[in-house]
Amino acid sequence: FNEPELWEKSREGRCGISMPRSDVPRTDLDPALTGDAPELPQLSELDVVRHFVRLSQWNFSIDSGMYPLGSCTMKYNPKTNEVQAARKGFAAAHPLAGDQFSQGALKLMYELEQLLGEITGFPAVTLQPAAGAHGEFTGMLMIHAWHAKQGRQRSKILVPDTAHGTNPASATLCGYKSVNIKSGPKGVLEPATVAEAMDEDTAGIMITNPNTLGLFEDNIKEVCDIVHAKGGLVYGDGANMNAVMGIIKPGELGIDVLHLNLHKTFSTPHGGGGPGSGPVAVVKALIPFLPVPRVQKENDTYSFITNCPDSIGRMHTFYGHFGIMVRAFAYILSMGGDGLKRASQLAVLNANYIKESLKTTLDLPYDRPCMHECVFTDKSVQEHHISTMDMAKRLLDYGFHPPTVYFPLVVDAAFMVEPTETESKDDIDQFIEAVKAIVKEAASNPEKLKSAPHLPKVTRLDEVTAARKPCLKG
Amino acid sequence: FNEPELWEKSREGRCGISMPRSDVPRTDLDPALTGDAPELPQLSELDVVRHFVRLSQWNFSIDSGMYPLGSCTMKYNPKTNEVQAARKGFAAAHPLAGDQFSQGALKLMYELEQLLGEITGFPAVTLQPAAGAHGEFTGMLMIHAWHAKQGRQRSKILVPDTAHGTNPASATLCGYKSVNIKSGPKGVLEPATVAEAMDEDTAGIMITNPNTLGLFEDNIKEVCDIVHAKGGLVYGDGANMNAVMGIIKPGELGIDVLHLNLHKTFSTPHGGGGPGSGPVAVVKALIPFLPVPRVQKENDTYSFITNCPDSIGRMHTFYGHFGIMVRAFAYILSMGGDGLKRASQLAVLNANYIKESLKTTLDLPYDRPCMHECVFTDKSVQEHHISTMDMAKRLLDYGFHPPTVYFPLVVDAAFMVEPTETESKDDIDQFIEAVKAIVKEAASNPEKLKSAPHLPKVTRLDEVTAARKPCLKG
Amino acid sequence: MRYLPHTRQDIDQMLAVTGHADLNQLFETIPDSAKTKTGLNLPDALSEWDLNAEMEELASQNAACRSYTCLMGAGSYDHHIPAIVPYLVSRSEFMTAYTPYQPEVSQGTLQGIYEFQTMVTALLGMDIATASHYDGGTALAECALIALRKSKNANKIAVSNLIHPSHRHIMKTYLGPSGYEMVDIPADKNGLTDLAAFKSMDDIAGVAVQSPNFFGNIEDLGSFKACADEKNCLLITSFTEALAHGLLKSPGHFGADLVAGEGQSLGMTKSFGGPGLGILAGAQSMMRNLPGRFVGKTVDSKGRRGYVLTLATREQHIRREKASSNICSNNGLNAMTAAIYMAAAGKNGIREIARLNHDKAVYLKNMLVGAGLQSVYSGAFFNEFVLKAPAGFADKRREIAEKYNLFAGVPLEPFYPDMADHYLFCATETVSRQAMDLLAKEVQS
Amino acid sequence: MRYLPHTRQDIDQMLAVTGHADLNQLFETIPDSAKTKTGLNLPDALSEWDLNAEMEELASQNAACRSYTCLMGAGSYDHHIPAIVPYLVSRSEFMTAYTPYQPEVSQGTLQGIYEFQTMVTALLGMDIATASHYDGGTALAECALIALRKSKNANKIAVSNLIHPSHRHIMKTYLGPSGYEMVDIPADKNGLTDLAAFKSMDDIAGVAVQSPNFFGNIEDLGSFKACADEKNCLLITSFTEALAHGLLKSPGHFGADLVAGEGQSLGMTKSFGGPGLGILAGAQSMMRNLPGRFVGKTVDSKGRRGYVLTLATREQHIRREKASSNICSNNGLNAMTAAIYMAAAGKNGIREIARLNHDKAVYLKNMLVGAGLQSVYSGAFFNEFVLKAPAGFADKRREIAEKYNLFAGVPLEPFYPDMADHYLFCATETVSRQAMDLLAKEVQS
Repeated sequence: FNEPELWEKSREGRCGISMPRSDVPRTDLDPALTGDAPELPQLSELDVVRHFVRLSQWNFSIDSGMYPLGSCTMKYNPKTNEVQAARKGFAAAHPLAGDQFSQGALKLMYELEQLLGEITGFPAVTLQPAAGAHGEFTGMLMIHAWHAKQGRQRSKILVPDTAHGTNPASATLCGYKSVNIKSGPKGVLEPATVAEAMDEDTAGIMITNPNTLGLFEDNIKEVCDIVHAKGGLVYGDGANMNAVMGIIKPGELGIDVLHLNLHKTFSTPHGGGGPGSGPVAVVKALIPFLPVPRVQKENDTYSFITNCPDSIGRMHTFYGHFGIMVRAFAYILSMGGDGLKRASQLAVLNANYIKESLKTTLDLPYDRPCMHECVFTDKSVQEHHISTMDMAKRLLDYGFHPPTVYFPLVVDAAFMVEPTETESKDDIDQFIEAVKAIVKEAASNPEKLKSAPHLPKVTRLDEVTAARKPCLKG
Repeated sequence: FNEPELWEKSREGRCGISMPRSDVPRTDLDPALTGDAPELPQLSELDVVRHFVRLSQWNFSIDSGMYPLGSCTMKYNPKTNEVQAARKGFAAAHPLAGDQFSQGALKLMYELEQLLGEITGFPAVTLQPAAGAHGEFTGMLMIHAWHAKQGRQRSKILVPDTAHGTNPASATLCGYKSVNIKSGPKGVLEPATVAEAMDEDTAGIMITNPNTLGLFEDNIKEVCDIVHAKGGLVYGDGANMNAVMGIIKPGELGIDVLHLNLHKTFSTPHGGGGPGSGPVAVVKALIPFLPVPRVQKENDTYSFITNCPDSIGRMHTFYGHFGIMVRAFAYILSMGGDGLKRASQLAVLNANYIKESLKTTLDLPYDRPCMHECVFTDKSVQEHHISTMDMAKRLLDYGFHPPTVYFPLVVDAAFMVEPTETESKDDIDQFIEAVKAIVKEAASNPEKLKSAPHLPKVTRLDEVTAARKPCLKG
Repeated sequence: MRYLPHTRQDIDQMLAVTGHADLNQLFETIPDSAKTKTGLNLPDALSEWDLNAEMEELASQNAACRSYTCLMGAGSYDHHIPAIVPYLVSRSEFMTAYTPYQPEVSQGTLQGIYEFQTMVTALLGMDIATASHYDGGTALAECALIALRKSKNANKIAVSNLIHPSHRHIMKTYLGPSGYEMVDIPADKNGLTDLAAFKSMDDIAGVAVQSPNFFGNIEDLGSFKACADEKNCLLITSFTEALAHGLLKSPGHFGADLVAGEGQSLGMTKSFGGPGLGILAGAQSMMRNLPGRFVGKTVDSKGRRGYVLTLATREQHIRREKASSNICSNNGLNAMTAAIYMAAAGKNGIREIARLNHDKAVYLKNMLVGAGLQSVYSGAFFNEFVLKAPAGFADKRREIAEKYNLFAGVPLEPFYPDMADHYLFCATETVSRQAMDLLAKEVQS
Repeated sequence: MRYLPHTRQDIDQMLAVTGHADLNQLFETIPDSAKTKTGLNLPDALSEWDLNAEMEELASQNAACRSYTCLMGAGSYDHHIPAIVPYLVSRSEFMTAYTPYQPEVSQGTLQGIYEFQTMVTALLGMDIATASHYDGGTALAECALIALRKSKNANKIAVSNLIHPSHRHIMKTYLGPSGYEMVDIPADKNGLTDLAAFKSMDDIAGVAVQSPNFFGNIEDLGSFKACADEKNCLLITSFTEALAHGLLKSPGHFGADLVAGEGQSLGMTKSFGGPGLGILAGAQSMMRNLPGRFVGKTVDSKGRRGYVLTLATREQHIRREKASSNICSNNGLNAMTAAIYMAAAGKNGIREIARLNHDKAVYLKNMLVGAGLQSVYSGAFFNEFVLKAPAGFADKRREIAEKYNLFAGVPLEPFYPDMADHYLFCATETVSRQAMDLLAKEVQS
């Protein structure tokens, strides 16, 4: 059933909220300052409830099925985390109530910084960035400020071809020109390539490890040494941290700055596109450059400090996405160190199991043991004129969200699967069977794939017209 | 998509809950007393979440669409009521904590009794019955006890042909034989019919007013007088109270006992079949017979009293469905007297609007101004061999829950519509259009109706085999 | 008012169709003499915000509004409830659905209740279970009626005096007008139902025994079954603490014919005593005698698996005065709650929680006896037990409650007048050793 | 662990397929030298119940854990949130969905965000709005970058000193490495942005003004627009209190080119400052310059209405280093929250709430001035205003907070060092007259 847009249901005079009783005199503003009331739709409370309940029913979500989105780590979002974030003492806290009246929030932030520092192997963390890309920007600003402090700014930054698009975009915001670094034939960086590109006008390198092919950058230490030798810094994109918790610590490998995604590795919900949270961890030398305010502990009392002359400044109006921090904190406490390590182990087991189970069905460009995700292509079905996109859309008919497609760019028509550790063998087996069935259909009934999906509320949408003649409001 | 039954997903060794840390020594029970662990399914937390989220998606509900179920009053269930019931002070309260530590709960119960007394026009109310039928049984037990106290028990009870099936069933539980009373040609009771049946071996009469044809029993006062004159009592079924709040008070009309359904008139959710709550209001003479414990107020302190020698006894292990009382209390406070009266007016307006709009489309056996619901039949489509059931099932394809069908029994193949006041004119217009379209289809494409529904997850189910060879567990 | 969608214009247009001048005229069929003259004298409508304030004020007058230690059971138990349980059960599609009479659009409720029935049979070792009842007491009263109706000639039911006193009271109330008789089986000195007393009874349609009984003691159901068989009467067992079945042999193991009990422990809040969950299970032979709803598995017209309400021919809306019970609305949403809880706990989880309850209760009993309270019964118990306190303990108990918000047991005297100074204690998995040690210290001081 | 579904048997079967001996061997491609030797030195895993206790303990150390009176705004506002808002937005299908890149199975999120965009344009009187940003400050910083990039030659942005200090700080941080310059426009004696000072500036790509400004005063945006037009620079307006637009003329009315602001007031909790909602709107001409996501309406292959993410060619995942912004995750769920709130409030509701905020703030100001605090500015304000207090008020303010859990304004000195003893007060619809009277009495005493 279609649900009309809100204003199609609007009728003059309805209101869906309860108006507080006024206990003070009415005082009108100067009419020259006041405009007409904004033309918001007018609905009863039940209208609003039904509208959004119906909308929700058209969404796929983790709670309705498996989301094998490579590089997105769509793991289960525990419900208890929501209970914690909703506690009145957290949810109703005003950010300017003052340290004395905010000790619980400050302590939570301080402790979360410590926990993330331990997990990543860095001595300090800022929780302020509001998302992963925001964390990247924060990290790059610190690298930029560090070089400035050394007395000589640099102009370039190395970015491997497997990087997320946010990496070069973040570098650009800091005025750095991205220099593309090709991965080697094994799908990982080769020290020689990096050595060739690295010079004293290059600020550093941005590395995702495990990389977006799901492979561990096994030359990471050499690469870091090369960059450091030329006075550069190493930025680590921690988007794929879910593969290696308790196995490696980026801070021990020569990485100088690392961002994490609490909404990936640490189980906070993605919310249909956010809010996320992108804490940044740094080595000792970069601590003075962290954004303000920072949280400090003295004699079991916590406070904000802003007196940091080398700080890059401020990245958020207050302290970042505190509500997301609460959820991640609850998750880490629920898992403990052993639990986090086991999560990584099982995430990697799930991905390898899929890789092995599908490598004779789909083309696997890099047949090496993978980490938490594996990347296939559409080569094996191209003869039937079937593309990765067709397979992805057909998966919807089998009840699965498609994997990440056409990324990473270094692989043609990539089909990038990250199951995460919260999917059971049974559900993964069903996914494998679905992919196999689809590849069979590619030969036997290619039209069925090209016109897929058939079951969702709508079929493929006309995205070209949407972009050419944008209709952005009703 | 089908969701397997829980045990089909079970795997040995999984557990979906968190085990409390033990801080005391393990002490085994005598092995002779302990059995094997019950064979419950073994699932992860995500398995459980997905299973029940998917199940829920196959349900129709008020929050997804209109529920014009006659006699069921499926009005909007306000979300704030849920917030109130979930308050720790209510939800965590132990029933035996003692009056001193339960003043909030006691006060709420006391005040809710007062509010319901005012709405119905009775001096006393018990909140103990757990559902409407349970309230009927409670009321009939009181009538039974009253007659016993008068020194002479009676054996029969008058029940109009429009009554809910629970009425005769409740009477039977008290040992009364139901005597069926036919309604008159106008669809309401005629005093003469009652006078003829009423005698001194008859305990009284059970009246639903407005009755299940949606008509007001306009001879109610005469009927009560007749019954009282012969020493009988009048039981009022308040299931249809939503039509007349602020318009009539049953206690002023001669009714002696009345039950209410908090899950109908007072907006508490139906929950897929309960829990409900069925308070019973009584006239002064019946107060001594109310079940124990009762709530008493003295000097602004509330307490339970049990010292009531004439009481029928106890109907619930504790005090009834307190959580449902909280919701109803919140609803009444949110509406106020004017709001409740307006709710009744609009409920009646909605029903009359449907009646007038559809009376040329469907057969309307009693064309009189109705109250909150109206009853049609399938006479106008019988020529196409289409039944009320076919129309009901076809409505599902139009996104509406069917009305109540084949009840009341006094009308052949009844199609009984109660829109309630929380449905807007727009939604009602859509319902009317859907019924009209279906009646057209009855002529143009009767097969489409007979095989309906087509859109839900399953088509018509084989209820005959289900009953003949019952499979009640997996 | 935000719940009422009618605009002025809507009302005018609709009145034009119905042919009424105004809203009052809609009620023209009601004689003026019947209309109320007094109006509704109710408090003014509250906004959502004023309602929140008023309700929180009321809630705050219950001790439960803040963290507390609950060492009381007696039919209402303090257990941990996983966050997923209220989250899932409060989904609109479960909460605001009607009774699943239209199975095509109610498969969610129906499959869930079918799974509930199945898990209840696993928990109790019985053949079949209904879709729920109001509470343990009313379910038990229905069992008594079943036994009495099924019996060819006996018209008495033997009821253990150690069944929850409220449950016995409900049975008495339900049986009141029926002419059937309830005979008490007294307790023996071990706090168990006196089997010998039962043996001496005649003309019995059924015998009802609770295990663990109201004093927390575990009854010897096997002996009652043997004795009931001799008398050709039905064995009805009952329970108030569903989690006990995670550890104890099931009633089905002992051959119970009917089982009634309270399922509140399976994921429901105490909520001042209700709504809880009436559980009703039986042997296969009882199928057509059990009251209330059943969900059954079947197929649709295309052969796909589906679920329906079934065996409705027993029910009041079909049978009317010939129905065996008048139950209509049951506690369906709470059955769904229990289904979610049982699915989450699973076989091993429920076992482990049950063991933990027992461990805590043993610890508490040892501590309190060490602190000077007197053990009354020496037999096996699950998570409740009776202790005798010195005179004057009532005051101390109240002081402890006021000072620590710790509720030390339920006094038994109101239920058993000859048991002054006896208290029924309960310890569940929620109680910390620290709290129990604190109580012991306070008791001793 | 209940989040990890793998049984021992699952693991063995899967390892057999992958050809690894055990879980550790899965990491064979990682050089031993890279593996950590220290393990994870973290606290032991907590059960759900211990977690609840620990988190409640932390939450209870914030004053907000109990009922309090919040007379603070300054970018975070205490407003009533209808129960339906958290109820709806916490539905699994909204909360646990990914970014709607697969539109066929994301129509719920997409239509909701499309409606959000539409309602934002209605609220602000602008042509288009994005699908959300992190917060008001980062959205404003993006606006500054847009203006600077669009400008052919100017490389300075003029920023009112009465924009939220944190927002100005963020702008400064964002512009840091860019070589662009930020020029402050000072405040005049009326607590408004000094138009004359702006008039004298040259080489300006855009001018940013907040209204109501940080002191609560309503700016004359029309004059800034006229002046900006003369300089051929863009007018950027910002806000921290979205509800002000229920009452005031919209930025669109004054011809703003870009509008950035904080939407927390539209149904979100304060949550210690985040996550809130960055709102970003613009004139049609800005469409291809705005950063982040847009939802657009289109049709599917069968001609049915549907919604998609569109104009992605501006975004980082397509444009990489040429993207105008690096934003990826935004605050989508909070945009949905705002959509639900705005739909529920509607045209008349938002107007009335806005008026009530103004009424309460006027009352509070009158009471506090009557109690001896000093009015600093005399112009129109919405729900915030500045008062000067006698020296020593800081102590009294803290005592009132400790005694009544009442927070009387935000001290301005940390933000404006020359404004010692100045406080920014806020009153919203949540504050009762009683609380305001109490504060006045305490201030006077």
